[in-house]
Amino acid sequence: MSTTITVEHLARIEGHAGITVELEGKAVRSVRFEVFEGARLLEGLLRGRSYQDVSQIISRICAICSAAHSLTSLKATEDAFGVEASPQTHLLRDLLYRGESIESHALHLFCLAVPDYLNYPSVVALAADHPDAAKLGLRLKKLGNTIQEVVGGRAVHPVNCIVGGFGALPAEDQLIALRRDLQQGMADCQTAIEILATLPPADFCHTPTVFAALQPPADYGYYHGNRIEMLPEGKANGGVTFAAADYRSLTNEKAVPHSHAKHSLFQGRPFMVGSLARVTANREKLSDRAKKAIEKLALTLPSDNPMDNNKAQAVELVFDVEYALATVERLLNEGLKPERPAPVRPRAGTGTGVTEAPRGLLVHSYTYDDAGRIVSADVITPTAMNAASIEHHFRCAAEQAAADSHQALKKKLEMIARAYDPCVSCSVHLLRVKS
Amino acid sequence: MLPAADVPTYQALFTANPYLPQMARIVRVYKMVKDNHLFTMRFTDSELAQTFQCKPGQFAMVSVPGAGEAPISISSSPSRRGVLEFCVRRVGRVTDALYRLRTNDLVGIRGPYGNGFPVERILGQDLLLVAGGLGMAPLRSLLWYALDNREKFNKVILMYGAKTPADMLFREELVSLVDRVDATCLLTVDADPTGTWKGHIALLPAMFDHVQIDPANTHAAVCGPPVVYKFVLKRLLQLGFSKDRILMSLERRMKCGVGKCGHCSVGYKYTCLHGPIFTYWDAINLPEMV
Amino acid sequence: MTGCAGDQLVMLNCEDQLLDVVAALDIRDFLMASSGNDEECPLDVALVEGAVLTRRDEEKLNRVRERAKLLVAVGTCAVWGGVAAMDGGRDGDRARLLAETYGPTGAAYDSTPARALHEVVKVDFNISGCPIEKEQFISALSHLLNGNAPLFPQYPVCTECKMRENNCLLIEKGEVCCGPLTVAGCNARCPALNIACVGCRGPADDANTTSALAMFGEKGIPRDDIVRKLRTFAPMEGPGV
Amino acid sequence: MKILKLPKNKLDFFASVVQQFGEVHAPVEQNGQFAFQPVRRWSEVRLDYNRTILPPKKYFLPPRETLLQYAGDAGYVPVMEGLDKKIVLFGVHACDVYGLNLLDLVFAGAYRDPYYQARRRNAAIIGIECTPDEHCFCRSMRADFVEQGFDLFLFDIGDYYFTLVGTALGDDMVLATGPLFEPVSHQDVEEYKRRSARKREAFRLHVEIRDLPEIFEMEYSSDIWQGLGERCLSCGSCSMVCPTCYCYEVADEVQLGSREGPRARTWDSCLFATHALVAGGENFRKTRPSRVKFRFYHKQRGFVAEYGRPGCVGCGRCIVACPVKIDVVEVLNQLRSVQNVASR
Ligand SMILES: Cc1cc2nc3c(=O)[nH]c(=O)nc-3n(C[C@H](O)[C@H](O)[C@H](O)COP(=O)(O)OP(=O)(O)OC[C@H]3O[C@@H](n4cnc5c(N)ncnc54)[C@H](O)[C@@H]3O)c2cc1C
Ligand code: SF4
Ligand code: SF4
Ligand code: SF4
Repeated sequence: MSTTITVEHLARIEGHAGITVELEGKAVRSVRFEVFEGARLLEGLLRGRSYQDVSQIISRICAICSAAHSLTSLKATEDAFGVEASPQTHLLRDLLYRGESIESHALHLFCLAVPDYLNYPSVVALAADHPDAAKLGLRLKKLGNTIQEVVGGRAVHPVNCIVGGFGALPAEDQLIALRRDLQQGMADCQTAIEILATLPPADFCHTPTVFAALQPPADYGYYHGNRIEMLPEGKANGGVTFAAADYRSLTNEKAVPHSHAKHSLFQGRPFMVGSLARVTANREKLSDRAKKAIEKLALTLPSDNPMDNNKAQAVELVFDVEYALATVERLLNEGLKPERPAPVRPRAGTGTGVTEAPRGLLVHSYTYDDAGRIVSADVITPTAMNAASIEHHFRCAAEQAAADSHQALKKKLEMIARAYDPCVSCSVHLLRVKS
Repeated sequence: MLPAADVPTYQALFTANPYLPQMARIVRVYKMVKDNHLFTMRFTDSELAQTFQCKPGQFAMVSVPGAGEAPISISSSPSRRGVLEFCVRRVGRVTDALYRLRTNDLVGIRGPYGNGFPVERILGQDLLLVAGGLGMAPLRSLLWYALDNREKFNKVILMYGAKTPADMLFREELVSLVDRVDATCLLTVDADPTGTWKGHIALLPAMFDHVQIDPANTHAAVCGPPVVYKFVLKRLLQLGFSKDRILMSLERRMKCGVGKCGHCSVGYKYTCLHGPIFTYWDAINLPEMV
Repeated sequence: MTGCAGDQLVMLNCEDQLLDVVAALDIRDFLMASSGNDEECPLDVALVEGAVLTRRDEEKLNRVRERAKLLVAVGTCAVWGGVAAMDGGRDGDRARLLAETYGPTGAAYDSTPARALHEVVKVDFNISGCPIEKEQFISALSHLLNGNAPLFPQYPVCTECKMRENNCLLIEKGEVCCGPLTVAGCNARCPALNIACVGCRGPADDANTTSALAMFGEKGIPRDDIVRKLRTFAPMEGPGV
Repeated sequence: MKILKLPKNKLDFFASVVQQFGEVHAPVEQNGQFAFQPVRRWSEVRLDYNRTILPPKKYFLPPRETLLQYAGDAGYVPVMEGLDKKIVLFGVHACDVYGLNLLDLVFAGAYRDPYYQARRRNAAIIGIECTPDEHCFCRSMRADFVEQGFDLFLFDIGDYYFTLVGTALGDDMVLATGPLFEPVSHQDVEEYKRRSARKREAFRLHVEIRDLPEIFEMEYSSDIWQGLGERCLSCGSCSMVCPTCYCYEVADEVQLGSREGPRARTWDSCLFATHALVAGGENFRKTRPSRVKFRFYHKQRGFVAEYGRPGCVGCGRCIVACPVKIDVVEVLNQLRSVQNVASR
């Protein structure tokens, strides 16, 4: 007897997506992660636009990762034109990136994921019983937004970041206020870890996983670096690395009819990107506080449980707040140099930028003409890369939970989808198919 | 400027901070015509309620907290103290909010503002009131002022035209005037779908055929939609009215009522300070007036 | 509908007011924030984000319209079409763009040219912005809760820019700043950071596009560039709702 | 009038003394333009500025301010906090002092504006002489010199500032500096006159304002307005930056989930389509040409009728701020069918 389990419209994720699993008795016949977010074709619409407009337009791919899109876009454009942004610019961009990560992780953990563990439909319902936890989550989320406002000029779709630098630098009093908020954030993170450590385990999907993450040249982070590392199944080291410009070898994407998101495979296998991949690949770069959080959350690496992505996000939250505080203190001690954006001389060519968005690897690659207008643009988003992996994990969970009621299975599937923190608006923006 | 000793207390209230409304309670809401209700209001401060004075043709700024403020003519006659009546047409934000209020609810009122009708100039002379449609609202205070001080005026004539009897503001009240011997009250409708109307069925300017008017000795107060001005003014000029004996009440956007916010300026005058009552002579001398 | 979810995110970003918002409202259906949604009940107010880009969007919007007493378009996508409608969405090119992006399967996707909500259903109020401004959102909600219409400035960004005493990028630096044509409400966010306005909030009520095009033309900027720039977030001239 | 002189090299000392009369605000540079700002370091102050982006009206009629607070049945209460803060505006040009003098007229009268008046009472004005640039025509508008509206007014005469003491408060400031100010000599007066004459010659823009109101009436239907209206972007910049534009909007805001909130006023402009819009869509200045005309008409004609002089002080801000280069001097001269007429 065959049955179909569907989650028509997945709640508490960004964008419009659903899940369909077909069971034949206890065997799983098919799993589908369906994206029905309309195709906005932004890459196509970019064609002919001046390099100055690109990051503003492309950030509209997704609000939650808008800073990631902006900065990845700037990296790609600066790569194409050989623009050298100043060290201060890079420092501030790194800080902005942390802000987004803090905001995104706090939002995901407290507003989207945690309610599942405790059987609440939403953070609002959660807030009724656990007001302190909800407020703590909101405070951390706000902290991330404040960083983005101070550096990027706006919490969603930053306006201040341009090719070569910034429109304006943060004012000293803004940084001083931010430092105060970050100090509070340090304490909040500690409490957050304690709360998260008490959550019931989510133990229903185990399978060795391939991870992919950016290799940070120095500190653990998201913005710097241009080499990507693929970890073999079930391993925390010994992977292959390649340059961002060769990003196409990362993926041999195929468009599938049930979804507006294309699926990425590496050497024919699905792979996972995001916090869990990063923490696995770059664990030794984390601070002591973050490492303690790993212990506290009983996160074993490499992990074979996609639900651990939630724990990995919590670890990053701890690290990012600490790192952002150190950055702000440094900026305050050294003082901000009043500098104008680096000069830009457009030239024909292709540039690629890769970063770690909160949800994982993000690649932008543009080809410009000599007037600095877009000839073609490719964007590969983390959720697109994760799509095949999400389905893979759906299948595992369905197989491992064959004895469950449909209702219980449905919830598990939703939790897996949510653990990936999928960003559906992002996923429908993919590179063009190679002809 | 300190308020002089003989200035009524309310005026001191409204001059210390001219933007500060005083609260008033809605005493009655009378649904005269669809989307034209008559609101009777009384200041919660009873001394203020008793001492508040105004001239016919003046207006007040009426506030509905949260919705905002709008200039509304004081429809009641200054000769009747204690309460204020406002005939309000429901057109937008503030008036909508006012229509949601019930008896006993509170509004803010400040005023009175504007020049009002130049009653002193009309004393002892004839008064002709010509209203079309909703134009009756600002003329009503003048009408009752004249009737309540009947001895101070010579002839009092009212001509009022509405589309249908159902559209006539203050209908009962005005119909009861028709029989008065000391005033001429000519009520007319363009059409009477119900067939029960006992007054005239004709266009407003036709009312001029029913009375004798002495232009040299009469002031005409006109208010109504643009068509009314168009035909009535023409008729008055034909009769030989001097342009400064024709009075009209203007409407403009207004935010302060006290000559600061700039919205109500016409040409180089402020509707709130120099108006809302202007003579026809003013009107033709001020660009964009009508 | 289809968008980047930025406006919902802004709503969730009202951290300080979020719990008050929730207390003041009876939220029945908020997919991004909750899984306990009632997708059938009648609604007093529906806040709708995103542009209509699929037949599915259109059906859904029609359903929401039937359910809601008031429908509020939230965000530039909903109000004007947003970036997906850029350059008119290159409607002529759509099939080709789809095929280019998704290969042969692309043709089968449910995909229609981008439309603003008002092109599909009656919209009662607009809260524009890409994304919307927190303050405007909270203010609109507060007014709606009291039965009053939301109150927003109609004038352009320039006005707020001057109120903030910013330097003028258009006059002093000759940049293509969309401030004179774009509706205010962001407190001239970008010019305050020395960044020319890109018009993310959509056109001001009374935008004089003809004169602005001539003005930029005099600065030697090719007309096509300006037109495309002005049409990034919204058609240049559009209906006020 | 008491006239003294202040050694130029003691200006910073003087400024530090003046602090006891209120928070000192003065023009500082901002990316090539100038703005009145609270002074952190005296070295930032640029007394040689041409014009600030916003005139000092921002201190007395701020772009946005809360007038009242309402709360349910308690009704409205005035919000007057902070109005008594003492400030010293240091380095105000004559045209801007004139602009304030005009606003004083508007915000006085039978209905005095208590907010504006309170702020005005608490501000000291130290004026300073300036050098006209290519957009200044204050001389034509008779606003290049003011007799009142300042506490002190400084004229550069080389090593000294020739100082007019305008008020008792100004005198207190002088006294507070001890023996800093010196008496003026005959040579100083001669130097003042020489420089005053030289400044007069420095104006490059001229308009004639006599019979201007009448010309406005005559040219009410001129084609000029059509052309200007087609150009104007209704961006509002000219009104925001004008020292004598004072139109404002008032609106009730509401605090979430309550029936309480502030009633606030915000700058407005007669160039906006909504300025004369009334219920039912009737608009007394529907077209842009009629609105542009109104702005000029109100300043050059309306003010004369109401206050006996034009409502323009010739500061040139609107000329600088207009993206489409609508230039008041050009317009006035065009109306007169002349080019750059001298007004003596
Ligand atoms: C001197 C004077 C006397 C008036 N007397 C009456 C009266 O007796 N009865 C009556 O129903 N109406 C009268 N009006 C018109 C009334 O003020 C407007 O209809 C009312 O302001 C509309 O407010 P609203 O918020 O409901 O409408 P909206 O259209 O939402 O108006 C928004 C804002 O625009 C302004 N506004 C809009 N229309 C007008 C207008 N016609 N006049 C002035 N401001 C306007 C108001 O300040 C209002 O706050 C008078 C107007 C003036 C100037
Ligand atoms: S200045 Fe322009 S681009 Fe920036 S937020 Fe405002 S409307 Fe959007
Ligand atoms: S109209 Fe122009 S020149 Fe005249 S005072 Fe105003 S801003 Fe200055
Ligand atoms: S500054 Fe120029 S374009 Fe803007 S409103 Fe004034 S006249 Fe019109």
